[in-house]
Amino acid sequence: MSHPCLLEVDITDASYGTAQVLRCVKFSMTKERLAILGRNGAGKTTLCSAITGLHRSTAGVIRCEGKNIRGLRPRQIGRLGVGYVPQGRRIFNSCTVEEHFAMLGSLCVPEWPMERLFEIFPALRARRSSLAKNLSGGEQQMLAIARAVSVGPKLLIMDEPSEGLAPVIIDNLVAACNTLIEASPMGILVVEQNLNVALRLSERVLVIDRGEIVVDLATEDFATRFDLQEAYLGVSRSI
Amino acid sequence: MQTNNFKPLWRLVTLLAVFCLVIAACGNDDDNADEPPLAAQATTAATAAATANVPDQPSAPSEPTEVPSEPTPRTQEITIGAISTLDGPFAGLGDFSMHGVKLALMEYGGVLDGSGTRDGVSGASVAGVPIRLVIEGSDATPDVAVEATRKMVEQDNADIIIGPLSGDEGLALKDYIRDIPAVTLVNGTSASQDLTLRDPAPNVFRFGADGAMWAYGVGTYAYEGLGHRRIATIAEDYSYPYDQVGAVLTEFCAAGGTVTDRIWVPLGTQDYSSFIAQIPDDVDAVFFAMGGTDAINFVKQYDDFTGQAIPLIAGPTAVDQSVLTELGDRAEGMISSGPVVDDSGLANFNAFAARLDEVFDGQTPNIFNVYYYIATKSALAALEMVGGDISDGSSAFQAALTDLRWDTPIGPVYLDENRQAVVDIYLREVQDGAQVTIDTLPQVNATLGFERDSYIAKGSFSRNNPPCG
Amino acid sequence: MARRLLGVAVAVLLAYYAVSKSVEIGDRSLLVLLNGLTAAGLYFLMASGFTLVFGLARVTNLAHGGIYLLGGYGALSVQRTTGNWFLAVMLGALFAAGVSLVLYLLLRLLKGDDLRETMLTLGATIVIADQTLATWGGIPTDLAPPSFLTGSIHLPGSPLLYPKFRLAVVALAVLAGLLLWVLLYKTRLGMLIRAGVDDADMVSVLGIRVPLVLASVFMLAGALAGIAGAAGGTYLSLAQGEDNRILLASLIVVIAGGLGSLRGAGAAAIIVGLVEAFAQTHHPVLSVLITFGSLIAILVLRPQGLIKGATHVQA
Amino acid sequence: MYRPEHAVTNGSELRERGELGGVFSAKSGRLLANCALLLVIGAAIAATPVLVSDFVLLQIVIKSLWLGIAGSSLAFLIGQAGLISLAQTAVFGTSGYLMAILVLEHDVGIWVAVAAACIAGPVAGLIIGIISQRSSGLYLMMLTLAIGVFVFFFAQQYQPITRGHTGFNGFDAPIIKGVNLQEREPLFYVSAIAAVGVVILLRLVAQSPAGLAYRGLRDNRKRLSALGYSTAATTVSAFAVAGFSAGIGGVLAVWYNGAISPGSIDIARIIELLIVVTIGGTIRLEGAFLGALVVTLLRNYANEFTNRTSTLVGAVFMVIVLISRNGLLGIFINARTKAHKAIKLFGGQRLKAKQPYPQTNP
Repeated sequence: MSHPCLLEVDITDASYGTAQVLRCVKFSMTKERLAILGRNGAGKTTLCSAITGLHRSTAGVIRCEGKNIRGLRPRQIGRLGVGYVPQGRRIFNSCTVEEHFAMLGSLCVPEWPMERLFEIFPALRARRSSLAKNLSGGEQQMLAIARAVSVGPKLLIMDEPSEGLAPVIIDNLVAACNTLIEASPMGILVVEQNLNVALRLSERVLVIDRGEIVVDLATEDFATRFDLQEAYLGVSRSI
Repeated sequence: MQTNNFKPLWRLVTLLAVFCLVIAACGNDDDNADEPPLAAQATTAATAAATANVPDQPSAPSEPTEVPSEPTPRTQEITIGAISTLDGPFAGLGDFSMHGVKLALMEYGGVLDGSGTRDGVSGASVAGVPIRLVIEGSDATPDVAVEATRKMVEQDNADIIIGPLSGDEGLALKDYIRDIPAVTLVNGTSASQDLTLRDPAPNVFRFGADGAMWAYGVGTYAYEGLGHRRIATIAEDYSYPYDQVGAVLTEFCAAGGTVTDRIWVPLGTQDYSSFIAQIPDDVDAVFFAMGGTDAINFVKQYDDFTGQAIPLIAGPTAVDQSVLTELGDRAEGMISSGPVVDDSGLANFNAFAARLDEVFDGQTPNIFNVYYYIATKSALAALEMVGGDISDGSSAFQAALTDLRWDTPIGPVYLDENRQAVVDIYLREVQDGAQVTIDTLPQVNATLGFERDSYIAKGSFSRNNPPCG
Repeated sequence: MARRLLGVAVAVLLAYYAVSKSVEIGDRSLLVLLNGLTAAGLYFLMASGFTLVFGLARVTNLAHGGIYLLGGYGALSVQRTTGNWFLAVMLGALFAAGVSLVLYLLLRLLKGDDLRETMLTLGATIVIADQTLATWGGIPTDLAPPSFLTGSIHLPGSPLLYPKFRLAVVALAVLAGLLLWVLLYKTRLGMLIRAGVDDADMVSVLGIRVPLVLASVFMLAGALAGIAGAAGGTYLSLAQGEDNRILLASLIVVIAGGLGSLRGAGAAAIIVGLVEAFAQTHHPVLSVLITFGSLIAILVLRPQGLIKGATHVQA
Repeated sequence: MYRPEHAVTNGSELRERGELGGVFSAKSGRLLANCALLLVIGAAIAATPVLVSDFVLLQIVIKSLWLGIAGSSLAFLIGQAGLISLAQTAVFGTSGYLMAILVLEHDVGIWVAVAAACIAGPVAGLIIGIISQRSSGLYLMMLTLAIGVFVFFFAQQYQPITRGHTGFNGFDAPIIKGVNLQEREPLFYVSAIAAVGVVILLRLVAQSPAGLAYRGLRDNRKRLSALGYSTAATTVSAFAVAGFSAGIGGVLAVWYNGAISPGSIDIARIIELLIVVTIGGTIRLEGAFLGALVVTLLRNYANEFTNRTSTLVGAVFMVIVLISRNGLLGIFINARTKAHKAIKLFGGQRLKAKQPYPQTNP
């Protein structure tokens, strides 16, 4: 039933006005855990927006389970099973935690009821009737992930989940994500600047630089390729 | 397609201009010759195709419209331009006024072109000269009124302008029309005193009353007939209500009454409640003057807030027949003075009412249709007197207008030295939704019976003028 | 700190001024208060819809005044045929909602270009105003209130009268406010609306049909404006030019309250209504200047309005 | 925030390219082209009174010119600085009123009054800018609307200065050395020269470093302040510059109308100015003149086809907004770009000849 290839991307161009951000981004993934690394401005967020349909002037092919989704509306892509945890969380500030799930109505899948998500992210349960804008950064990130998972995606795209979080919180978050992934068979696409987080969440690593994919390696191989890390991410090995 | 053409066109024009420059530079002897002829020469010299681009062949469409003082082609047709407020807050009144214009023309053989307000009348003629009607609308602002009139005068060659509707439009048109002596303005319902009272223009005629004249008699009646001693006034804050309040207070105070408060409501107010709250309890009556259309708001709210515990005396247009139906019972018993009553019994009035009802499907007489009718009819009658000949720059026609006396549907009328009508004004009361005569005040003039010089010397009515009590 | 002190000082002075002026006119100050609240009620009906549409769709709907007029005139036509005020208001609101929906469908063609959307609503205002003139004529007219709201009651402890219908307008506004609160905070649609105001893109990524939410908000705003039109057409009147007046008034309220904020709209409606009534009573000739002047003052001091909207309105 | 599409279509990019290249010949070519263009405009101006009837000259051409001048101030604010201001009629009215008051109430010499009015424009712009420096986008639009309406009500209510609803009538345009500006041709020449002057001036400003800051304001406020510019000061100065042309428009309007009243600056005029600019397109200043011409033509001639002029105007306006991002000018430029592409497809040769775009780039 399900297509062997969860996501195939072959983007030849994505631009804002006259500024071309993505040039040649080609990769595919199955139900695996893939991380995409890149510097600031490398085109990571644009790539996420292009896949989820939020960025509309994109040329090329994007397939989800063999079906071309380029040009579809974000809503249609969402319903085809692409979940999105955006950069900066973008939770609904004026809604409570519970309302984030209640508003989805029948879109919530039975295997991910709110209570089950609360088991994975217990911090949210304690704050279930707080307004989202009053949550801490880590809690907000959890909420963003839980929100995306609650509609039962086949592919979960996470854009910089660790951004702006303290290391302890990041550890918690990574642990929770791993629990989540073990509990459910879905593909994960993590887009990160933080090498450490990417390595801990992924099986395979791509590096994007100036709008092009420049590295495609298994995570354990990439973890030891300090030259590549230095060249494309500018990270010192002390991390 | 057009863009393909455009580029070369621009280029050609540029080329031409450069060419002109070169020629001008070469042949620069002594006189700096005008550029257009040179351009034209260059055009013919340079290329045949270029002529298409610079259409300045001197003969082509450059015939400027004549300033209508030229006596040449006017005998064939006389054009009447009617202007009223067809847009904006007074748009409904504009419809009424056009009814009046068209009725008058129909008496001279005209036939309606259609039922719309802007549909004209064709086939009318005076002394064998066909009359053409053009209609323009304004939105009650002077700027637009002048533009609309200018279009009728210059583009449509209008000889006679009927209108406008509101006071400040009238003042602006007076300034405009004064410079074109061959064109005659016969005022519609513009009620500003200074259209004729101060600095009159020789080609502006008013066969109706001004705002102060409309309110004549009511001040005296309030003091003597009704026994009021103290009144308050509430009115909209611009010149037309100033005139009405001024006229009423001039009489009322002369008779010995006092005014406690003069409440001026900014134009554009719809909720009068806070203004009504300022009316003191201890006055005998309240005089209210609303320019055109806000009477309904005021009367209804006054009714709601006070149950009309203190009686209202109305300004002329506030309880005009045009809004009387909408006012309904609330206007019952209200005293006012004004130009139009429904029971005057004048044969002309009844005939006018009957025709209005027949032609415009149930319409009844009101200030606007009556006044525009009178203005148009006056113009046509004067035209008839000069045999439809205005080829002398309208001077005979304007003389005939000045001397015109006739029995209008609302009584006899003639003009004073400023070409302002002396008219009958009615003291009236609303009964069963109609204006019923209490008294007829004959021959009211522009100075309300006062001596002219001293009346003018008192200055225009304003928020505080006349002083009183 | 100094600024706050200054603010307090100004507020105290203003309050002293208002109180002393009110003492001067005695029991009529209650009248002024009620007049202000009535105006506030009408403004709130207009402003709440306006602000919701702005918050969610980021459209400055300049046709809101036109829709008010259409709602009122629609109700008038219904009342003239059926004689029933309530039916008239309901159908008038429905009509206004329908027009609002059509407007939304037109706006969709522009795909979220702020300025062009605003311009389109501006064009719509012109067309609507002219069409009401063509259909209902230019002579002002009004609806008759239902019989049990006709007439006036005595204000407690004073000989002054107050029209029943005006009190009903205040009640109507309160009711509308309550219903809006229930809708926004107790229903799924309300959650979606709030979420959409926060971040419409994220709502659509979750698989929700945002256009449906938008359409319902447009219809809701249209219906509120239609009800306001019917109410205003009953205690004030329906005439050419009313659309611009009411639009300006509700714009003041919406801006002063903070675009996109329902609570702000409520608070600002009361403030604007009271300031207006007070200014009209004590400084009639300059009252409009005072109303607009205080709006400008508010915006200079707090560019985001009294209550910062739920959204990032900088854009 | 509203961002007009200044993509490849508008020539600004080409201009920048030219500047970057810094080729002397390109610059001198531009200079020549500019002179040529000015000459053409001069010729067109000289020829217009001969070509059109007196009526059209006054009521269409001159009206469009002053309306366009006033509109160009708004086009400048929107197109260059991304500031949507509805207070330009307030500036316009301030200048017009000031001139009328000085001449008719205080017997000040006409030229002193004109000078005062011309100064009043930027000053009024400055004040509006200071009031609204902290706002942007739709908020700015609302705030400036409040200011515009405030000034209208001030004119209507504050009688000691403004004579209330009636305003000032009977203003006579000045006479220079026997040339009476009340007459059409002189008034036309003055208006046309003023229009050209205003456009050149605004363009010079737009191409100066200040213009760069304005575009920064339009495109990216944050980056502008990161570059060390003050957004507030930039906003204020943009308003002041725009105030200059709005003020000139006000002066000419009073000469044209011979009068000024609250009706000249009421909400209908505020809307009309916005319509003018939107119909024309803010992508270039000249759009305002195009828009003014279209609106003036519609207002004068539409009633020959329909009883419902306003509906027609509104509908035309809506259609233009719907089909084009940049008004009529946008439609035109789009069509031209498409035509170019088509030409490119069929033969690159012809396109090459057109490369320097001298005419579109003065």
